[in-house]
Amino acid sequence: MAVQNEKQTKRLAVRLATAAVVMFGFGFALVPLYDVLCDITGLNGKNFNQGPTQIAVVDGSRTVKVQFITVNPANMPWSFEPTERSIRVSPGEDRQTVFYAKNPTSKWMVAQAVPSVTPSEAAPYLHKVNCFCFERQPLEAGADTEMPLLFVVDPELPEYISTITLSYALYDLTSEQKITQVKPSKDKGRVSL
Amino acid sequence: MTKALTLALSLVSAPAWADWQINMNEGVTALSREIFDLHMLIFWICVVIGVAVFGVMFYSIFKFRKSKGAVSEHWHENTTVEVVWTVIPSIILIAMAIPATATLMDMYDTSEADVEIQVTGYQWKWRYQYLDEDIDYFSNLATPREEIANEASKNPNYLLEVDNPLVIPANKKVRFLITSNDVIHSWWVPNFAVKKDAIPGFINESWVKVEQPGVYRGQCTELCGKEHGFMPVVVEVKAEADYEQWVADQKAIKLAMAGEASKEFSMDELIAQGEGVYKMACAGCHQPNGQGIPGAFPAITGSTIATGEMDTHIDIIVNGKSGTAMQAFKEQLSAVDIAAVVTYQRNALGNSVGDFIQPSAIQK
Amino acid sequence: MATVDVDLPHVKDEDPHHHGPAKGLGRWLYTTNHKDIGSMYLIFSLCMFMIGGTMALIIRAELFQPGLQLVEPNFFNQMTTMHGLIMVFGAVMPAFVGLANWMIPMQVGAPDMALPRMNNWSFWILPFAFLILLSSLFMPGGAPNFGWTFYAPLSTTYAPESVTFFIFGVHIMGASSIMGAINIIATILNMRAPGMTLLKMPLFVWTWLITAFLLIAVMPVLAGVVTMMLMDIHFGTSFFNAAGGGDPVLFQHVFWFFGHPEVYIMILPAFGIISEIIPTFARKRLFGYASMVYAVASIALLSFVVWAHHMFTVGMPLVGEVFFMFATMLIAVPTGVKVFNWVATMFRGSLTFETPMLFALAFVVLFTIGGFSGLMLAIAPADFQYHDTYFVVAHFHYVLVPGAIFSIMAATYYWLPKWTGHQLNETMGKIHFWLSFVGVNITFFPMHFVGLAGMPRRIPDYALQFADFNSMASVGAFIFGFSQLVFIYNVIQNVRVGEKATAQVWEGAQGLEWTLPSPAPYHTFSTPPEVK
Amino acid sequence: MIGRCFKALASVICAFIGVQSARNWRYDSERGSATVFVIAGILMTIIFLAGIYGLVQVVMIYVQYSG
Repeated sequence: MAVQNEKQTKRLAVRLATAAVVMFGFGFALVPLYDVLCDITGLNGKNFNQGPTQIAVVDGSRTVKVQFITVNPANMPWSFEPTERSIRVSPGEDRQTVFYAKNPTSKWMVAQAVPSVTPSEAAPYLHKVNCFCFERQPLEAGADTEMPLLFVVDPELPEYISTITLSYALYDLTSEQKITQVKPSKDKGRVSL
Repeated sequence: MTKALTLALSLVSAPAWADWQINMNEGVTALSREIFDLHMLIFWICVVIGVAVFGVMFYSIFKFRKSKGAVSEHWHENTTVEVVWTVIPSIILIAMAIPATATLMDMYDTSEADVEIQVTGYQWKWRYQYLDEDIDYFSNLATPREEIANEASKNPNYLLEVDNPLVIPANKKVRFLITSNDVIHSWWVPNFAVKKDAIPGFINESWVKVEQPGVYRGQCTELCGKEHGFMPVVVEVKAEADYEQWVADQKAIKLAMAGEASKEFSMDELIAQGEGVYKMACAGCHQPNGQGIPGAFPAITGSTIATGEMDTHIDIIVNGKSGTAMQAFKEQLSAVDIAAVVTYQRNALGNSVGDFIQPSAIQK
Repeated sequence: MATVDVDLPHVKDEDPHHHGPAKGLGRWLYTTNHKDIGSMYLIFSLCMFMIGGTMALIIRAELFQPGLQLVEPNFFNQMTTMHGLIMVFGAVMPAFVGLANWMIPMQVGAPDMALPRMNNWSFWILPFAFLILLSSLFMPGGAPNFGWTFYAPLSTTYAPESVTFFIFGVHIMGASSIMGAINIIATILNMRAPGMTLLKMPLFVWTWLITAFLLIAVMPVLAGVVTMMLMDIHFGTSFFNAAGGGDPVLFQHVFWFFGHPEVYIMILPAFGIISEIIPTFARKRLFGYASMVYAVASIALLSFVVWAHHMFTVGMPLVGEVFFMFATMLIAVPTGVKVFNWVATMFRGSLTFETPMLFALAFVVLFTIGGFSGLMLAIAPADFQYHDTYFVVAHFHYVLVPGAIFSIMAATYYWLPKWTGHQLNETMGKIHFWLSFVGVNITFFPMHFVGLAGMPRRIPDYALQFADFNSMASVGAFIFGFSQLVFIYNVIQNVRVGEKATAQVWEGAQGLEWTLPSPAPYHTFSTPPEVK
Repeated sequence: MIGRCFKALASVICAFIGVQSARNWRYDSERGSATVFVIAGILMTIIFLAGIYGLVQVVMIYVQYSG
């Protein structure tokens, strides 16, 4: 094989190998890319708009039914229900509701609530001003508590959406908790990777 | 070769369950009929294109054979022909996409539902919670294990029958909120053309409006583990009045159950009822004989929990054990069932501890 | 395929003092010869095809009658998972790489692959990758049982311990494919004989060049997704675990971003093979050679934008669902239209029907049926009734078994005389073809019916109304399975003693490889041929 | 230079349809350097995606109002 060919082949091989490594990185870059996509389209009912909002105007012309449902995944023994099944809200108005949770077991536990909204097109318009799903919620053995949720529905919510369902899945993180730290982490509702 | 073929065909036609449905279910809702029409439309388009393509192909196979003296020509390019046979299918497909989009938009319109039901997928059963009423129950496979193990003949609804079917009113828009407790499942009723994945930690929605009362059967359609093929979906559509009656009955049953929990039971009654509960809820993993599967599911016979402290025995059944396949049966079994199955496990399957527990002593 | 009139100085044999292959096991272990490595890939692929096929027969035997007769559900899930993995990564892809190793150097006039030592290494890690994967069958908790698409959380939090072996196996397979792809691109772009311009390259070389770029772009993403799984299972991250802020649907998006280009990786080389065989036996040049190359390039590029049609029922927003439906339907056109090119090649040709041509014709007919069911699946609302049923199983088996597998069989019957210098037995070839053709259709056509009737995928037992077509499919599976033994016997018997093959072998064959004597000497084109 | 880029774009569009004449192809393979075609390919893909997104919006609005 002519020498000139060999050098050319080496250069091409190295370039292709780096392309493979770049694509491996791209595979991992899909994770944050996916979150950005979710934030814009509300894909899978995830929403990240948390914290105080400056929505002042209240659109009194229509009301939206906001429904609350709860799920206890994977052997989560706590009893966990919304105190109000559903409430009618006019967009732009700050509303508060409360979720009841009880730890019936005989040991200290900590849990993390994971929110999800349907229809997914409504997810970007549901602003959670303050939510118990922002932090992990510890409960002593046999104790129970009332967990607040303060939210506002954005007036720009599309007309055809008349019902928004907000579901919470309460996950048991007791086993992981001992590894990291006892005090609940102050992150924004997401356990960072 | 022909001998093998005749043998194969005779084997095939032997069993008497000849049911040769070859096409999609047209279904009982406006949407499922729309989907069926789309299916047949794209099917006929494909058949027409297929007949054209294979026609030319078989024609050239028979006409231009070397053995019949055909001599090949030398043209090998004609872009205009190629453009034509590319643009025509594209136009057909675009035309096809418009009605498809319309149907899809109808399928996504879940506004103004009359009844709202939360469907939660569990590893290997479905849970139905009626959001407006206080009705919440599990729907387990009701086909007896003997039929599955070929020890008994199979009934017509083999593997498509459950103990508590989902009951919905006819001519009413029913909205389903679909999620999962553990792994991804998928809730499908072919006659409704409703199929939605149940994803843990997230909520999906779908809806149906059935005109014709009746019983409609479906299955879980996303691989979810060992018993994926054994968690069917059965929906009973009742006329408006019957549905109201059913809701009232459910409420009455709930009251009676609460009352029953305070009743006193004899040990034999508990063991008898416990055996039924064990077969339905525990035998799947701990096996009917209580030996379990080494390395996967612990045995009940001689188990330190089942023969040890009564409270720990109750606690593991009520609250399950997180991180393992042992589920929390608190919401799945009534207090009476739990007391019965605890007594059964302690005094049968090779254990004979001799003590038993009353339903009233079980706090959920 | 561009006509190639070659002015080859009549060199009796390669320079006589040249050393032939080493003797004994060392020849195969240390070989850097593209012919030996090609043969090893093909033999490895045949073994994997047999192992994967046996698993398929276990699945079909269980599904012969309603009720659990043979295996318990957990083992059944292991069989479906391993059948998928072994057939995709162990039988189809190595077979195509083996054909590429054998034919590309000879078709472009190169003495060997560009990076011979890497070529050896990329083969020899494959058997170990599959040893790792198959050994998980004997581990506590059993082999992976979460389907070849290994969706989270079934494959992460609820998986048997052997999932880690599955992850390392996939890593190694991915590395082997990437190295193979680098090698093929370097060979095609840098080592063509003078005069062999891109214009004159055979279509098998073109489709493999484009497939290699697809492999380099997509296999690392698969490695990424499996690494994320590894971190979720062992290092406490939460990529796909909703509890820690992850999302199981993220897994499906990243997997199918790899998955859809992967199914094109498995069919583009088959397009190349069929575009070599049909012109030979129709004695007419391929119709629209340039369109074929451009279409294959655009299919590869557009295969990156349609992945979510595998996820129509996962609960995507409406806009996303309609977008992916439109994109899928549009890119189905350049793929489907290529079938017209093959039919136009046959039109007014002069056809003969030796075994390779029979397999190629069966490919065109049956692959098109698979393509049509694919078009039906693209209609999103209808997909709510098809998704994850046996209709989908019928679709991808029609494009993979009469698609990829038949094209590999056709390529073997077509090029084996050039490799071994001996013709395969023609009647045995025809028996193998007709048995396989009948077996494939009896097995997979009824699956369309039970799928439409409502039978879900990956279930070890089914309701009574699906019984008859399932027993028919199981009978067909055993016919198809055992007819492959005819093929193996034909190859073993005729590799050394078959009828002597001439250099030209097939009357209508064109291309550099047919200018070489049969069997092709150990080192070919040491001095590059002059291609006009 | 502009002519060459335009020619590259034109042949990429032909590629998307899957049709190309040998004459243009010979022209492309002699003059066009690979990178021009890769860029043209990616550019065309983005335009293709935007085109479909536009088509989706149009069809959805049309369907919504036609009832």
